[in-house]
Amino acid sequence: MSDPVLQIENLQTHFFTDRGQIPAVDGVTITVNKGEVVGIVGESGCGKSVTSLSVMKLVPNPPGKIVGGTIKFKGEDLVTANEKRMRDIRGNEIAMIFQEPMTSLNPVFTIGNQIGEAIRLHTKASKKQSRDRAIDMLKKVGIPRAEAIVDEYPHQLSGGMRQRVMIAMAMACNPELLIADEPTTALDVTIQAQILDLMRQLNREAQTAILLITHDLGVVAEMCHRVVVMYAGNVIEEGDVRTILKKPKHPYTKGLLNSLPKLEESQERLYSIPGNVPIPGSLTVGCRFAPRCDQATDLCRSEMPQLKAVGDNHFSRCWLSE
Amino acid sequence: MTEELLVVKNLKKYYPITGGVLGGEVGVVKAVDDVSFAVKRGETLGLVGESGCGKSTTGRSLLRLIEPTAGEITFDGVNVTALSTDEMRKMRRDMQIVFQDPFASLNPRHNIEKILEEPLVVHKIGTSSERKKRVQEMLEVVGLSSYHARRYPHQFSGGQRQRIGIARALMLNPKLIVADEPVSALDVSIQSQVLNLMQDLQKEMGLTYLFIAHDLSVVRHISDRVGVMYLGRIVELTTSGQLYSNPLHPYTKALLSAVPTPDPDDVRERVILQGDVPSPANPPSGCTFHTRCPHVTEECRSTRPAFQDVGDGHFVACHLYKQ
Amino acid sequence: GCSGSQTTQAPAEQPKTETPAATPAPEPAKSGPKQLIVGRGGDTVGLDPIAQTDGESFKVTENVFDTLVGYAEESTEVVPSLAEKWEISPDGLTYTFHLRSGVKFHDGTDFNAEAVKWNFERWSDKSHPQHNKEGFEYYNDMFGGYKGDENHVIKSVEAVDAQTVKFTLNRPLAPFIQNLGMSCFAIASPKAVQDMGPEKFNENPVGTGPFKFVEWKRNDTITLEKNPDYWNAGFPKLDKLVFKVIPENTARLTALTSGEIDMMDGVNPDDAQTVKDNKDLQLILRPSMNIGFVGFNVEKKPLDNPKVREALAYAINKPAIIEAFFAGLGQPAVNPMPPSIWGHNGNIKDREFSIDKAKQLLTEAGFPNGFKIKFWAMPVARPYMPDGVKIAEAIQQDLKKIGVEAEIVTMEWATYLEKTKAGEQEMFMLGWTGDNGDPDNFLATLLDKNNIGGNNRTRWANEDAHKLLMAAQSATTKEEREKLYLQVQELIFKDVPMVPLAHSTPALAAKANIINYKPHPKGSESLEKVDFQ
Amino acid sequence: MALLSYSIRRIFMLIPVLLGMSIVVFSIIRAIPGDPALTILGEKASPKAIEDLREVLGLNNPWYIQYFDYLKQIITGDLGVSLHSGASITQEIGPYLAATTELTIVSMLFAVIIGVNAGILSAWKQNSWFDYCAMLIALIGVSMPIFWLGLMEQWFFAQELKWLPSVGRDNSRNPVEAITQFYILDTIMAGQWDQLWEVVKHLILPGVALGTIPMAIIARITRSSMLEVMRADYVRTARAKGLAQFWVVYKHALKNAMIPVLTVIGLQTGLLLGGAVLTETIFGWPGVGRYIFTAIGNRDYPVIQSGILVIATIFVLINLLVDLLYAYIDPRIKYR
Amino acid sequence: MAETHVQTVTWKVKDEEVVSPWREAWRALRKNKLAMVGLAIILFFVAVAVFAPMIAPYPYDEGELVMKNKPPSGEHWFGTDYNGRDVFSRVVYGARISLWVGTFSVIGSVVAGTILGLLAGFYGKWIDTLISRIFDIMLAFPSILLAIAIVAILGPSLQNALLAIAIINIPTFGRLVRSRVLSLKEEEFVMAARAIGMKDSRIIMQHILPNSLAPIIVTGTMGIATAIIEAAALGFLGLGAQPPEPEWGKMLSDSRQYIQKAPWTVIFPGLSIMLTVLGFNLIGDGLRDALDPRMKN
Ligand SMILES: Nc1ncnc2c1ncn2[C@@H]1O[C@H](COP(=O)(O)OP(=O)(O)OP(=O)(O)O)[C@@H](O)[C@H]1O
Ligand SMILES: Nc1ncnc2c1ncn2[C@@H]1O[C@H](COP(=O)(O)OP(=O)(O)OP(=O)(O)O)[C@@H](O)[C@H]1O
Ligand SMILES: [Mg+2]
Ligand SMILES: [Mg+2]
Repeated sequence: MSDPVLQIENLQTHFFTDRGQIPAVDGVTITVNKGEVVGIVGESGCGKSVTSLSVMKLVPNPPGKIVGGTIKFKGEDLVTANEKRMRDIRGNEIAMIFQEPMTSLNPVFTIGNQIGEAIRLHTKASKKQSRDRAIDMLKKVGIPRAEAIVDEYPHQLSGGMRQRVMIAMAMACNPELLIADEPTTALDVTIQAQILDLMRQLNREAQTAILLITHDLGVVAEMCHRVVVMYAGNVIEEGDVRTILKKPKHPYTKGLLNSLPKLEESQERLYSIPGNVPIPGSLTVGCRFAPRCDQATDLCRSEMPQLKAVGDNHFSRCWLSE
Repeated sequence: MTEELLVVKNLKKYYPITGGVLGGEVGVVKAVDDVSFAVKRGETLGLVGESGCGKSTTGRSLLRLIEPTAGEITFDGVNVTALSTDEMRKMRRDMQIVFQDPFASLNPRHNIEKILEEPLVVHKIGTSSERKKRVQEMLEVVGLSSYHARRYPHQFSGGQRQRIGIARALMLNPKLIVADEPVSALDVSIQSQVLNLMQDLQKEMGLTYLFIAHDLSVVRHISDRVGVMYLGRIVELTTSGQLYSNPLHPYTKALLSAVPTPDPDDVRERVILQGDVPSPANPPSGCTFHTRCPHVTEECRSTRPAFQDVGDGHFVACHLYKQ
Repeated sequence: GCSGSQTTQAPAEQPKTETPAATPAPEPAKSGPKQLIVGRGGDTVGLDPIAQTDGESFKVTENVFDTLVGYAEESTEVVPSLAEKWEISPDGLTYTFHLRSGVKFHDGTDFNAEAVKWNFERWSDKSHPQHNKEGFEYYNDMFGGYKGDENHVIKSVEAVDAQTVKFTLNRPLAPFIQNLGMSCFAIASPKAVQDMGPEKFNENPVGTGPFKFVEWKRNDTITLEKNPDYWNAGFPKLDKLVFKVIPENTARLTALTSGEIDMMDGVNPDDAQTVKDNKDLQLILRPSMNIGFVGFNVEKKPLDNPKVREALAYAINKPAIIEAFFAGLGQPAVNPMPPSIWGHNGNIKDREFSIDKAKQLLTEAGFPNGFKIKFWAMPVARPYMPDGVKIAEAIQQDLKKIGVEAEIVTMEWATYLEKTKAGEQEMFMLGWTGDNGDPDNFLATLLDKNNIGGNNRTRWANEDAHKLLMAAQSATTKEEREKLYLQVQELIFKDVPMVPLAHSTPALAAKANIINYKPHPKGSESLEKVDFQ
Repeated sequence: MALLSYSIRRIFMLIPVLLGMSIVVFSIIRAIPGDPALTILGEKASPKAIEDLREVLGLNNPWYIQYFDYLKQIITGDLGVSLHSGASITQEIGPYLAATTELTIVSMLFAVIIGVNAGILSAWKQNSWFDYCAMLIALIGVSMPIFWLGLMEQWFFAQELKWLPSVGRDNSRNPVEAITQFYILDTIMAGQWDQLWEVVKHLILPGVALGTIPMAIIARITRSSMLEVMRADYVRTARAKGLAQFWVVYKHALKNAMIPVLTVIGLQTGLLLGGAVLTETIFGWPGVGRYIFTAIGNRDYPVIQSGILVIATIFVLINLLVDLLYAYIDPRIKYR
Repeated sequence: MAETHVQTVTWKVKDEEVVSPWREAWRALRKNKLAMVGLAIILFFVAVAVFAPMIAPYPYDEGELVMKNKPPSGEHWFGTDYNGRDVFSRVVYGARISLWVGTFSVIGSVVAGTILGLLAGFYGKWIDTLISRIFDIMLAFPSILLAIAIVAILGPSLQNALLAIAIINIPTFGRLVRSRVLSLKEEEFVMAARAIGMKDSRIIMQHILPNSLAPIIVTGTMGIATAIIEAAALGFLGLGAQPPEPEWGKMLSDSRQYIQKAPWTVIFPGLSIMLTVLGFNLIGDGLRDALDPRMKN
């Protein structure tokens, strides 16, 4: 593993609510290397967003709190970094874009103002300079009429355009790491294709490492070098794209892949994983996937397996993959 | 009995846009603009398209949950558009709808029993105990347990709620079910459960589906035939096999190529469309796709292409395939 | 002041200055203009005296205007004012006034016989260009209507020469001179009225009085300044006179205590002691010329039965009420007119408060268990009734003891007056402040059958009383009249159309260093003599 | 442009409301029992005189003629003549309106400055002791009967402690030369600093009494609106940019949170204008609320009618202003 | 890759019991301490009102004038008023009036507002325009002024004050219901009800009304608080309750002239108004948090 930008180790982020302590992220370990695109996949509620927010230290507190683990950004532990240092890092060294382009931009400020703000925060740019840079960025992310758009308000743009603006804003300070939390989920496929294309291009040109969060295995296949599969707050499998999508070890990953309808061939019936995604917090002993796993043994039900190497750069959290 | 359960001819739905100094009508949103298709008994017709292209409007117009602006809808030989409100209410026994949002489509203040019993009560079917019994049966049918009957919607997961939605639609033994994106809000592992359930039910009960979705692979999986919508119009309609192997309309092609597949070895050639879907309030002239089409010609800009059969029931609306 | 038609909140009426030998003033008259700020409860309605009927207006106009004749300090005895002397013809039909010479209006025009003539013509002639479209109420009342009306008293007003005016009457009117002293019959500058028109004049008065009008901030202050050319040499003493509205009695007292104002009327009876105890203040009592009463609408059952009325009279604990609500600043009333006026029947002894007597009478009248009745209570404080509703509540408590359930009814004041006049009420509260010190002004006004539908709200139509009252009106000698009035009062006491409650003594308070303030029984007075020690 | 068209549309929309208001006011007057002519002429008037005056006042016409006459009159800016004082209401109402407006503005400034900031701080430091205290105070504030608060203030600060004057607008010993009728302005313009101080002292008690309820309401709504906005995605975006919390709160969140707050401010300002009756009665404030209330007592119909209409019109205009302000703050609105 | 230690927090899954939304709300409410304080205050005043004859040591409308304005003592806990009546007894009976006026005026406004709001929201078109305009016009008048005008028409009395307050608050509820109806009409479950062939009337009764109830209850509770203050204000201006009814606002205004000499006659009625109103506001706040999940955090 060469030149890691981000090393998350055994991260535990819990929510302290009326209903008790909810371990939304419960021992997650992820590494992102320079220039690499790492995907996190998993179903709704498995802790993807909380992991990414933890990196930015933006988990709403209360009720959320990082209760354990370390997050090393270029060797510096962010968990113990103070707020001032975090403000320097946010938007400058690590940038983030979110799932909902419709609501992620402030409706009452112009596009130029919002991008310019990010620039001014981290550089000594004047108002004029930051505006010019904002226009450059808009052009770079492929927005037509950039000079006019800077002075418009978010509601005047379509969803795809807004996501481009978000990307422009994120990339404005040349971050080393871009965290993209389901950047295309809310978009139509044709627009999704445009955005993914744009991100790929940025990754290639600026060597920006990307932590891409998604629940769409197709997007993973198209974008990522490495994939982390999460289930109920844990990493359950990790490896490079090809391995995970072609030769998954964990029954959950396998099930997930099998349950997808295929575009190119018609299937009579889809495979389906029985049961439901567990309610976060309603954790039992043993493997968290055991209740839905058709190969579960007594061991699975009584003891939590560890994430173990099952091949070259391939890790799985399953008793059966030993 | 005709082969076609549902025939839609030249369906239009325009929403007025108000505004201006006096707040009057200043234009229309052409949500559905001259759509025609037919659904055969027992088949599943899929409708795909990007957000805002008029899929839901079409689906809801069929049941006259939205009054269509123009067009004729014939269901089981009856011209639905000509029915009075009261006749229409009775008609709805045979045509039902399942909604996209499993959280919004169940009244949070009613328990499951009440929700499922309601269609029977409305149509005065059975005695109270018969109705209760039917509720229990139907719960089993959709894979829930009868002890769930007394619980409230918020006590269920999304997938379970969607099953309840389906159960409600089935209570009256309808002939047609319009499924408006029934799996879009669900997680992948749950999505396959619901899709399987719907297929099973279709087989058992001989249902006919109009299945609306924006996910091409889902539509393709469940449908016998698929219609592709763009900006209020159907641009291509054919069997699902044909659609993938031989897409004709440039939009369909682009759509297919844009769908990411979980296969790292997939080396399809990507057609990345430029720009956004235009606003239905101000649709482009001629072929509405001409602003994004890679094969655009002068004709596309001026004349609307006819929606025609190019062989074997493969319909397409594109000037490239003129006969 | 009549019993109503205006809503002025503050008490204001009669004389007796209980001036404690003023302790050294905290604020000795500063060298500089002498300014007196008078706090009061309500704002002036208008400043054209003839168009007004309310005390708050007259309090100001009396300082700006003069009348032909005036009243002596603290009494209603007629004294010269703009007219130095006058003669009455033996038949009582011709009055000749000799006017003071050298008097000028504030606008510099001369006061003379023409001016007097002009004023009377304006008032009496409905077609006069400066006659108000609503008419002049007091003129109409006092002089039998307007020119051309059947009962109109004044036949003509002639300017004999510059300083002599002759009034010729259609018929004798005993209180003619007395009436001319009323604040409303003040002489205004004809030129000013003509120039401004009645509406504007109503806000910018020009008279001959001790003070000149300066400014009026509605609902807040009216400012007057010294008239240096005032005919009464040496007066006024003050340079500036400000009337300030502070509606709430307690708040007004606070303002006085804190030095914001120098003088105020409407001291709550309860606060009188507080004022007395404050060495910086003095309590001043206005001589009483009023009556507050509980009336019975004798047309309504069961009040048509004199026994019932008498029973109710027995049941009302007058002394306790006076003690509690007049705090010593009022005397129990026996008759509908105050003892300070001639003709008052002092021989009548009041009924003692007695529940037993009341019950017995009720039983005799056929109501052993009492009855239910509506009791209309005045919604506003008037000089003769500091707090109508509270007193009504006290009476309500009294009546409960004899089984009479009184339901208190209130409504806003104007409606109250209108409806009581129309006779809608059963039992009610009201009062009267004398206008001119004549018994007729009380007895006939309140209880003569001719005034039913007017101020006789008890609707008591007693023929005997009517005859006596009419006789008294046309009798010529005071002795004769007095005899008749004494009889009327006996009749009234026997038949109980009303229970006279109290003659209240309105209390005023002032800074201890204020001298020569003599409150007048009629409720308003000129402040020309007032000065700081 | 959009803003202009939006403004014009909003102004157009006022017309039916204003017409409706004039109808309501017109009918209220006619529904109040009693004959205006009788009120004018007083108790001793003859029936003939009353009939004459009814004719003069047009009271014998059918109601719709009367209404159109009335409408014509108010459209030309003529509010009629007070029956009580005989003065033109258009002129007479000016000083009252100014007095009320000055009091309202002062109270609102007090309410807005304290309320908004307390709300923001509460939301920012949610669940801190500051939050709890501020919100408890605000809750007590909204539960406070204004007339009781006024009385208590007057009793305590004016009567017992004698710190502040309890009635009126200025010190009558040193009265303000009214030019604009706004005493603060007048004294400043005249350079009368001692008078200004007096005016301010007179404003404190009624201002606080009147401002307390709006302050509490504003604080509460600001807090809840801020809390909602602070959960919004764009606030997270702003933080993800590395913006300091202070700016996140005061720039990104506040401008969005202001929209419901503005509504409340507008609404409350209007309510203060009309609801000042109680405060004005207690503090002897020569304002328009008391003007109308006294007029009801006097059955001075034209004053009641015009007074209510003027207040309601101002109220409507304030709300219009608030709507336009929204459009200014929130670019989305004008496109609706 | 470092060995991951997994901490397992076990959270007991709540048993499969049936939790109706109302039960859920009640549970949330019960946990809200302030709301419970509010509830306690209201229950206290309700108890006082119901058992007034047993609690009050003296009749509220009888006193001895000699006992005028006596300070609080063992005999008269809150002292006596200007008529020598026991202030405590009057305050106790006053609870009846305030609660009665508050509750019934709000019930009146809610019923009228709901009917109008439903008509406007469900049928739209000119009915909506008409009703909405009427609401706009009513709301254009500051409420207290409108109430004063209405009482001026009807004549001052407690009943008329109640009516006036009910009338002025109709638009508040009408608009609320209308906006609820408008948004519920677009909800998928209403759409679903139409899809199974349900009649409008039944949709209103089964779906629209029950789902509008929560905000109506919240606003209604707060509305009671406002109505109590409004009634007291009218009483204060002499336009509400008539003597000797011991209405709190009226007691205040009747006694204000004695504020320096007998402050207790002003303090206690005022405090009672404030406490009652506070109680309703507290519970209203709590209900909003419990019933309106959007406000939860
Ligand atoms: N503010 C919060 N309070 C309490 N629990 C929270 C909060 N935010 C997140 N959680 C819990 O953490 C779990 C993980 O949430 P997270 O948002 O990371 O899921 P996700 O994987 O991003 O899902 P999605 O695909 O829906 O975005 C959630 O199921 C939720 O229960
Ligand atoms: N009530 C309405 N009034 C005005 N325009 C409407 C209304 N409902 C829908 N539209 C417009 O009609 C168009 C088609 O809407 P529709 O909901 O049918 O799209 P859809 O294909 O179902 O989209 P989605 O995938 O987002 O559900 C959209 O542009 C939408 O904005
Ligand atoms: Mg997420
Ligand atoms: Mg849709």
